Amino acid sequence: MTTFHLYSFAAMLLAALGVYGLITRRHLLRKVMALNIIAGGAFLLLISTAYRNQGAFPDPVPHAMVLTGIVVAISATGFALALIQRIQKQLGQRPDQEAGDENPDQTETSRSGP
Amino acid sequence: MSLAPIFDILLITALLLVSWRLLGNSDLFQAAVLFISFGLFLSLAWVRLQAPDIALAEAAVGAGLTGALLFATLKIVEPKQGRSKNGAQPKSCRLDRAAECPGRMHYILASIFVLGLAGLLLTAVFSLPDTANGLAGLTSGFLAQSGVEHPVTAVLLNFRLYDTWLELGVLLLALLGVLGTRDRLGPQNVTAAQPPNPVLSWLVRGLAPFMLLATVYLLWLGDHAPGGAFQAGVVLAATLVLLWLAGLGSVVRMPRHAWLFSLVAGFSAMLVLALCTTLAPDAVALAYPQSWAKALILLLESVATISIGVILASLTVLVLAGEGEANGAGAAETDGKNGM
Amino acid sequence: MTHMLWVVLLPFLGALCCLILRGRAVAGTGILFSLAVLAVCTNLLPGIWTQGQIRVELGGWAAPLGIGLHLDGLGTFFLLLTAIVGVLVGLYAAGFFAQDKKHNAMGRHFWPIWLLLWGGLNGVYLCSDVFNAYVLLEVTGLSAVGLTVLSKTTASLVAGLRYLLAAMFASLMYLLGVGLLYAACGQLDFVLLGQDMTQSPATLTAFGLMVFGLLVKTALLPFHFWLPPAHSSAPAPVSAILSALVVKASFFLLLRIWFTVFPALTGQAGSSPVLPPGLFLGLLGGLAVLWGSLQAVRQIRLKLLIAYSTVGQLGYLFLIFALLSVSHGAGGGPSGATDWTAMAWTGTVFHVFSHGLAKAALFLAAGCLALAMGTDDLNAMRNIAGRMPVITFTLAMAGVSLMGLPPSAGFVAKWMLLRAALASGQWWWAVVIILGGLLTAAYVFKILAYTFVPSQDETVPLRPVPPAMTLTALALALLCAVSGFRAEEVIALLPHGLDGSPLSAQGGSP
Amino acid sequence: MQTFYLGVAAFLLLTMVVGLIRIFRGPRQEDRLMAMQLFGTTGVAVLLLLAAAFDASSMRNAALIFAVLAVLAVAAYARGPNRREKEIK
Repeated sequence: MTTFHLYSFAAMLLAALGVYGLITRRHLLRKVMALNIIAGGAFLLLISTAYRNQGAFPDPVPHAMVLTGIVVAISATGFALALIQRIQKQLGQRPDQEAGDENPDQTETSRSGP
Repeated sequence: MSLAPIFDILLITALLLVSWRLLGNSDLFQAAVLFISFGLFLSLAWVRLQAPDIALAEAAVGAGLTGALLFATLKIVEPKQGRSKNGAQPKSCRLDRAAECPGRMHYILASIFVLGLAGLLLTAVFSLPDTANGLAGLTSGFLAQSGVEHPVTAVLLNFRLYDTWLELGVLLLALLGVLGTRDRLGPQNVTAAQPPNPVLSWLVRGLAPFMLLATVYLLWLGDHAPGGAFQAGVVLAATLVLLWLAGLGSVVRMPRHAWLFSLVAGFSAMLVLALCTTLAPDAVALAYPQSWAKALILLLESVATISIGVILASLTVLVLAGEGEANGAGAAETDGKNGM
Repeated sequence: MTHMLWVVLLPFLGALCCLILRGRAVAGTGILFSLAVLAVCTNLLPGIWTQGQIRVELGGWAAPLGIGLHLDGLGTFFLLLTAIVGVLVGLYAAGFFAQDKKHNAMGRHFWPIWLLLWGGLNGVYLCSDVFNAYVLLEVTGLSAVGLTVLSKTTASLVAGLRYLLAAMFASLMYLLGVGLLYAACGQLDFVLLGQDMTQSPATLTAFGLMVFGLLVKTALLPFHFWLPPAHSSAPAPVSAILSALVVKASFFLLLRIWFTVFPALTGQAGSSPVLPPGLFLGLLGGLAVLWGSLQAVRQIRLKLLIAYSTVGQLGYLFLIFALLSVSHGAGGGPSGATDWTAMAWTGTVFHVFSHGLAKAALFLAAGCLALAMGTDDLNAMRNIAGRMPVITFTLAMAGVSLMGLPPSAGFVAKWMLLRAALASGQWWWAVVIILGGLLTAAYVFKILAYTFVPSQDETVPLRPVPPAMTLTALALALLCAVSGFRAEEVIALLPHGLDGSPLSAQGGSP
Repeated sequence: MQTFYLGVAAFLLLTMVVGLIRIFRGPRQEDRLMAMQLFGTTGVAVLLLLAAAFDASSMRNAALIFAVLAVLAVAAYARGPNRREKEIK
């Protein structure tokens, strides 16, 4: 059991846990967190496999990929959280309004009014 | 015999424990706190696995921005929860009313699926060869020609520049998406929610110069050591968000044009490089001209740092400010003026 | 000849221009850039025609180290479809977003995001690197969500969030696969990976994860849950883009992953697994055809009906995996195997084309109706045929193509698939195709029936629809029909040289 | 010497794992937040120890970033009572 195995084992467990959370949790905020845990697992897998040739310097390509992945993850998370806020606000404003019976092509819906 | 395995096992236990609890039965505030701790433990893992670049990025994102984003959303989604004495189970989720309450079958199916997935993943991982045969050799072989001395920077800004360009596009898109759901175009005139805390503003006044210094330092570091545009950009973003929280000038006070320009600067710098290299008769697409590589990479990185900083800061400020600012009698008119 | 990178670069440049400009200039710039992109795409055609495929290494670094761009006949075809639909939807959007102040504000955001999306889509068709594909998937995913939520209605926000979560999940599964693949093979380029692909638990799992992620993105049956709400609640031009173009990008990547990266695992290189994975996909595809069409028949809102129709029509695309998985199974297969594999390829690619045009036409027409009547409820559409004949005609033309009736591109596509299914001895797929066609006919006639019913009560006043909107919808439907009338020319236009996959055997002329 | 550094790092990590109990049990939100802050501080120490153990000075920068940015989350939390409470109610 090398360090690589240990960490990639953890990575896969994290990914699986995240998938379970994503499927079974209902709250959207928790779903977003679950997605981030899957991302953490995927990143950990990449980095632990890059660590395999210890001694020599680790493979920089997975490191670059994970850096890219982190940027993507924070962007998507920020976007998702902003959407959650907006939905919460609109549902909170008009609690009797059922989601789904609005027509986007209609023009009269002015959302910004008080 | 080193103590490394003990450290590893402790770290992995912590990671799994945190994520288990985070997804399991904890109230949302606890989940947010656990999520930040998760980022912290992950960055310890990055350091342990000799990935200091990632550790820097994770420290900046996980400890700083994500926490701020989550707490802000939590306040709006569960306004009372953030204050409650003892975190009770959150009541029904209004955000997901369409979904039925998952029954037992749902959990069983999910468990079967996830167990299968985990089994597959673990078999796959344990069948991997013990030594890496990746591109490490090639990268170090061509490092001398790349214009920088740090291999990760070389990959990001030379060998795989196209990916980095697109990644800046992703960042830009996330912000555009958020702006699309708002009534205004930018974070301008978004004011701090309440009179700034004097202690905080005093603290930030002292801290901000150091953080700006850290930004420049990280940017400069990327040339030959872990660091670079992204890490520097996140620190810049955190600085800008802190400045906003303290009621000091930040992205919200930037003139619209300067703000727009800094949003697109990184993406368009790479676009200009692509444009020039495809138009020039004897140039290779997205390749730096000989002997200019070092200077151009530094330039691109500086511009990208500003873009990343401003984009992430605007995103965070918009989420932190919530919808409150656009919610008033004047919003409709401002929409007309500002949105066009 | 222009550089290949231009098909990515130009939309991005346009997006930046649209972002910085204000007012009326935005739409004008957007249309200008759309036309320029169409020109560049057409300009690439001669090169593909003569050379079969073009490859460019970016940054001057050869494949394992750098990222390559790789364009072949298949990619060109998707590029052209995107450009044609893109230009027409752009013209429509110029009218759509000029309606009033609220739409103006939407259009302000529409153009930059749409052009970025277009660049991302074009990037996918040039892509030759598994990680690059991940970044491009994120570009297309985030921009598609950004477009979905533009109208800011609660329904669209909820749908957009659901879409975002599904897209993030899908791309993370794909990324996990990329991680495993890189750990096992040590490189990222499509072609290089394909050349020395071996079967091991790691590569098999990577294959499964990547395919799984792309299936979620393409909304194949059990993973289609995010599609109908997102596609039906977006503004009309966005719905057209999402349904006609965005789902096709992940399907394209799936083709690449399946036939270029993992030929050894999918039975392409002679070795035949016990249960070909292609059969499984075909089965899901067949179920999707039936289930999606059935759901479409049950809908009462026009846009939701069209969105479910997308779920059904996408199912046809997956039949190719089943059709081709058998061909190499029993050593050589039936006589004339290359003949019907070529037919299967042509049918699938033609279906992508015809569905793209027809679905865009349907959504645009639905947008016109919704604008005129203020709702897209089918019950409100009584007697609309007499009052808006052009739109009704557009709906009918596009519907005919979806059903696969003769004078249309859809007919050619389904005919080819049908013949491929019969010639390969897999008649059960023919049954699926015919049943799907019948169900499609059911929902198309349902729409038309509502439009022809005379209304008892007094006629509701209709809002005027800008002619530009009506005409672009009509143009798409006509294009779909004309390409059916002139099928042989279009098939000849199907650029050849599909890098090792059977389309190259098909040659230029039928 | 490496063993010593690693040993101390492992010990600090152990205290963090034990500290998780405070996050799990609470009872107040502020307790959880404090535990998280403690993690931040201990994390900096662990990072510095690891930097010493692996003789990689570049890792100290991560500790620096950590120390500087830890204030952000708390500042976002402590922004006072949210005035949107009245609106949602």
